[in-house]
Amino acid sequence: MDKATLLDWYRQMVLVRRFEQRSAELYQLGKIGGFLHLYIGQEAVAVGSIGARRKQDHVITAYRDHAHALVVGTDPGALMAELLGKETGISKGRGGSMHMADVAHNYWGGYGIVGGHVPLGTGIALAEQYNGTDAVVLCYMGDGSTNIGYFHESLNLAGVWDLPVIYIVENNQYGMGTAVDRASAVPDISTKALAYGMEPKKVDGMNVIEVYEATRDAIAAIHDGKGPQFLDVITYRYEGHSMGDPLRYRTKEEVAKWREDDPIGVLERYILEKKIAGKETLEDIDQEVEKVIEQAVDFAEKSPFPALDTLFDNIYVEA
Amino acid sequence: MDKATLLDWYRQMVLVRRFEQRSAELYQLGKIGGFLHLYIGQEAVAVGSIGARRKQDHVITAYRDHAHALVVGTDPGALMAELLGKETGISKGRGGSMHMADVAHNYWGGYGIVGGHVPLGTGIALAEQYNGTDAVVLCYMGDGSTNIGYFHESLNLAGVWDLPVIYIVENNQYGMGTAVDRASAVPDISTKALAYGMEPKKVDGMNVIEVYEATRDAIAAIHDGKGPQFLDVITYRYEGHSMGDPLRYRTKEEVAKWREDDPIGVLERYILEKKIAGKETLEDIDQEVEKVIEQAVDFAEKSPFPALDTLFDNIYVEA
Amino acid sequence: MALITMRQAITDALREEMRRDETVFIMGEEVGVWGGSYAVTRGFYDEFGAKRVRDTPISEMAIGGVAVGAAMNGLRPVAEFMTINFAFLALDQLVNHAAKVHYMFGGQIKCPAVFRAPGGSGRQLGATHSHTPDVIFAHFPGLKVVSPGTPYDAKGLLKSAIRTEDPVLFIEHQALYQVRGEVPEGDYVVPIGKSDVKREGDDVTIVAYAQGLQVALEAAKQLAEEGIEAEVVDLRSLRPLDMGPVLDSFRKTFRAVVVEEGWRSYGIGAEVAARLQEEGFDFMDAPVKRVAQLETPLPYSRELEQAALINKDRVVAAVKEIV
Amino acid sequence: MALITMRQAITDALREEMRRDETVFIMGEEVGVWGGSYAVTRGFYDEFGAKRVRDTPISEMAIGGVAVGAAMNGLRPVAEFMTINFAFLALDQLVNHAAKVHYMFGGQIKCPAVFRAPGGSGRQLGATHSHTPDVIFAHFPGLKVVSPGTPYDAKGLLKSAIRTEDPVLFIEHQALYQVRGEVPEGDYVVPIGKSDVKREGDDVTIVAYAQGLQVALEAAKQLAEEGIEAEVVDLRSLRPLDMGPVLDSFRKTFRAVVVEEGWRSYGIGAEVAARLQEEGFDFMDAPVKRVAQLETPLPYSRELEQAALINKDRVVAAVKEIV
Ligand SMILES: Cc1ncc(C[n+]2csc(CCOP(=O)(O)OP(=O)(O)O)c2C)c(N)n1
Ligand SMILES: Cc1ncc(C[n+]2csc(CCOP(=O)(O)OP(=O)(O)O)c2C)c(N)n1
Ligand SMILES: [Mg+2]
Ligand SMILES: [Mg+2]
Repeated sequence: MDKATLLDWYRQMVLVRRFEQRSAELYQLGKIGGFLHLYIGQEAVAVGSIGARRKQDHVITAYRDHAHALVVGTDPGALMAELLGKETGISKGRGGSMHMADVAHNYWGGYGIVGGHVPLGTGIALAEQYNGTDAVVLCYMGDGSTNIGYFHESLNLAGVWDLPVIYIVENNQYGMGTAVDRASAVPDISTKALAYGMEPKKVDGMNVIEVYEATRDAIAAIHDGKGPQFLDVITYRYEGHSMGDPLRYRTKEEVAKWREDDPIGVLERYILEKKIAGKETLEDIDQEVEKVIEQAVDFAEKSPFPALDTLFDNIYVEA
Repeated sequence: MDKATLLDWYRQMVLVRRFEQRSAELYQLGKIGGFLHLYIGQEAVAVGSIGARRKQDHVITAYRDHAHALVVGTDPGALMAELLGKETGISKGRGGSMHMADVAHNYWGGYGIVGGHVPLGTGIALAEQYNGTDAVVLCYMGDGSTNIGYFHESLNLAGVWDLPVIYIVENNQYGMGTAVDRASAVPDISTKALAYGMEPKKVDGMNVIEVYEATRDAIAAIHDGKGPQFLDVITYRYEGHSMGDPLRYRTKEEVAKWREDDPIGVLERYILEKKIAGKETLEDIDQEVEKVIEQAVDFAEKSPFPALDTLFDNIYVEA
Repeated sequence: MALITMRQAITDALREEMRRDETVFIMGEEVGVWGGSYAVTRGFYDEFGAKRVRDTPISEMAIGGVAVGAAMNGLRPVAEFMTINFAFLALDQLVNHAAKVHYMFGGQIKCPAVFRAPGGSGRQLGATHSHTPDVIFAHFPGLKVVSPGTPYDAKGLLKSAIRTEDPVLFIEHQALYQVRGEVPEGDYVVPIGKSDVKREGDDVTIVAYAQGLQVALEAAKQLAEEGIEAEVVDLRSLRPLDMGPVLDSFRKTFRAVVVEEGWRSYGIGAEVAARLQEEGFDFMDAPVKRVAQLETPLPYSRELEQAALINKDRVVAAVKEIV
Repeated sequence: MALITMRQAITDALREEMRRDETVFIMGEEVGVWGGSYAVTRGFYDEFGAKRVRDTPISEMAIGGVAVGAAMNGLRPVAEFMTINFAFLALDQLVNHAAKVHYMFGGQIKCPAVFRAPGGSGRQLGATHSHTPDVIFAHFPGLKVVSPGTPYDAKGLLKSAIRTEDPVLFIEHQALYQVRGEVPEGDYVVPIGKSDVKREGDDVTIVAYAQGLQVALEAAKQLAEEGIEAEVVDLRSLRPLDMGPVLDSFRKTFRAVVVEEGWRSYGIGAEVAARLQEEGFDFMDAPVKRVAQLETPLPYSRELEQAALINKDRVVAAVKEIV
């Protein structure tokens, strides 16, 4: 990987982390309502995989969706404004944390119903195949969502129709408080790929470079005619499922152990050890990100709430 | 297998076939309404597998459900009366062909929504486990139904909870007009078992003895602590999906080829070749079945339709 | 104008739209090789090929969701649920995804998908296969729900449904496929969200749609013989619901009966009656009556089933109670 | 009598029933180790163990269907949908299986399953997570649907739900978990299918349930200050729907407002209004008014969301239009 790319990935991961931390603070202050699902710990997954996508490729995910937006290039201000329920939010304050999309960047959102977006991603891929393009869809989901009917029906259909879609399981070990092996009949989620004629691939989700490579290879495999792809990306979320998680289902030691493989730390060590850049460069990036975040918060705070008379806007395109 | 058992299986298979043929005639005469899904060609599946069940074991299936009822021992008259919509029908004329149950014989029906009964069978198994019995559930379904969410969610839950259930796919090559490989991302349906930690087993569904053995072994495996079981039973339906199928999706040659392995013929040859019984014994059985069927039709025809003032019976147990 | 069946009208609308617009395609169970389980798409597979006439596995959640996704990304899917009974499995896609993506993402995403679903009862298909659950889908803002009662409306409404930028549930009635009616040659549309007076009369307003419309028209004929002139208003769209023509009629007749094939409680008629008394209170000479399916899971046995369903006589009787 | 929250009342009902009857068990997402995502089953996993407090994978179709199957075979499952929004995925199990097995098999099979589902809106959860879709479930005969508005009713109705031989959808309201009310010590039941007068008054009848009941009671209080005495009737059960107390009240007040949190079109209020004009026509001095959620997918932004929801002022205003 060239230096610019690695530094950019570093920047993106720090951006995601700081964005999430700031969100948590604003939530505590009551400025953000509803549910808030943080991505902290999983940064390498979005950054590495979206790092491999081409401009024409699509991204869709569940409700843990801020990172993907930030990484595809959505303005952090528009995202923060969304969290604050402002008219300038990326979804005009209508969607909130769980429902962010940025179609201009081929980011289709952010969906609150577990598994509900998996057929959507599959359908987006169908449209690309139909139109004869070479675009693919990165369809992200949690480990817990691999147990729902949506997963099964979508992957099966993608297999039958040979659709250009990569199903990326962000396997963070838990669906809410339920560990993978308490929710899935096969503790190794990659096994499920076999039922759809896909290769069972596991990826170290704490290592951005590995995630990048696996995604790049998956895109190539699609172009090689190997059909839809499946990546079981092993990662971890440091925070609770959403704000207010009683965290009764795991130990502090377990969290601490995963933190040793912190994705930002892993990349930082790699950059420093391989002398790709020095400490100061990284610190400069941290500073730069800090500014971006503060600007985003500032923009969000100063933005107006939606006018009440816009309540009925956009129910239909054609009323 | 002892002689009595083999001859009884022969009798059951002939009973099923004749029952179905008579039903088709009555349908043509307009005496049966709605949908009618015939089991002809698949007889060895119900007969062999239910042949392995103990009294305490349960049976549940989809809408192609006459055979299972006949084989668990339901009175053919009550079944024929159900088809004719009579008050003496096994479901009091309320269910029709697709919705027949005989709880006294642990036969839970007969369900019209593809896959909808798969969690029911799983739940019936849960109750047995909960109560600490050794009973198991034979949960039948079609090949087409393995593509629906119900299948996935049920098998996964059965795996996680280690439930005493055998999922028996009656793989008759088509879901309506859609061949297995046009509907399933893996043409070999047994592969799907892997996604639920079950062993992928294929069974010759035209051979009643093999079906019996596979089911017997599956029950034993459950009792050995090996968890829920999966059988991909390869079979074929000779008739259309239901009455009025335009049959555009397969050739006459294909049907003819499968008919060479006719399950009744296979057993007949076995009995004769192994000299277990002679031609006359089998003909006697045919005659006996003929009488049973005629009595059933007679009973059904002579039975009264439900009184109109019973329309509101059984909506609730406690009104 | 040709006299064609509703099946033909729907087939024609689909074929014409597919010829007109390359982005229109069909997906569903048995829509291709089989030709549609109600023969609506017979011949399509040969004409348009496997790319545009797509047989799916039995997987209603995926059928619903993949159609939504394809629509979001620029296509115009016409997804078929073999019957509306199976659309229960896709409810979440219809009401939580199709109906909401436009609003929830602040207008960024559109979902011009059509979901066709034959519904209705009376063919001895038993309780699981005999629903007219139109009302539950119509409850959700964001979705458009239409259900034609004549071949003319079927063709024109389906064209509108395919062309609109919004998601539409298009409910057909199995018993109406054989009904014939006049349909002009060539292209025309019937707007979504417009009720329509199907018969004029001054004595009573009968509000109906789909199969209920046919029953209402039969009843009106019989009533006319007895000197009662019923005005029959066809809702055609359940969401948006156009009460204009219903109210206009009510202000003239002062009495109304609502006819629907589905169950009475929490049915379509409840809303129409509620609206009539809210918006037409000063014109109410009698309570608005509802004729609907008796409230039981529908039995298989023929006479028992028929006893639960609406028919001309029940409509006539309801009218006579209030005129 | 102790003053306890509705959450506590539900917890108590569950615990008492589980202690009373070994066949009662709980299944659902996060009901065990986590303690219930609304903390209703906190401590249950420790008291009753993994056999009777069963965490499930995220699979609502299986949760629904496995509960039905277990109930058919003799157990009394209390299956929890984490929120009612996810119950859309189990609609087919609820309405096509739970609601029909008894009827469809001629009375051979019973389904004594309870499905608990927290619903409601107002917490900025966004359009996919803010439904009050009670009416769509109440449309299906065979299912019983209840939704309590007070801790007393919650405990008594849940016990009835667990003990009845029929399938019951028990809809809780997230915003009511904190509401306190008097609940007697020890065992009692509230019958399913009985409406209840929660406040007496002669000037107007307010019909409500669940969160709508709380809003109605607040409105009644304010109205009383202005000299208008509202009678508040709590439906409690949506199916069977008991119109008796509503009609009794209406025959006294001659006017009514129906309050519900869900959308107005094809909502609960439509049925109540339709029934009132059908069965109480001679007592109607004014149209029955409906106060309900404005018809939009619910937005996230706080003030916008609140603008769409019912509140005391809207009820007061509706009452004033007709008294
Ligand atoms: C259909 C459905 N069921 C339940 C929920 C509640 N819920 C929200 S997130 C979640 C856990 C999902 O876990 P996983 O898929 O592993 O994603 P993660 O949160 O770990 O990213 C649950 C049960 C939901 N939103 N949708
Ligand atoms: C959920 C659902 N979708 C569609 C149908 C319509 N349908 C009835 S049977 C059938 C084919 C089922 O095929 P398979 O599971 O292989 O069973 P077989 O008929 O071959 O025994 C279909 C699509 C249905 N009944 N339920
Ligand atoms: Mg997870
Ligand atoms: Mg089959």
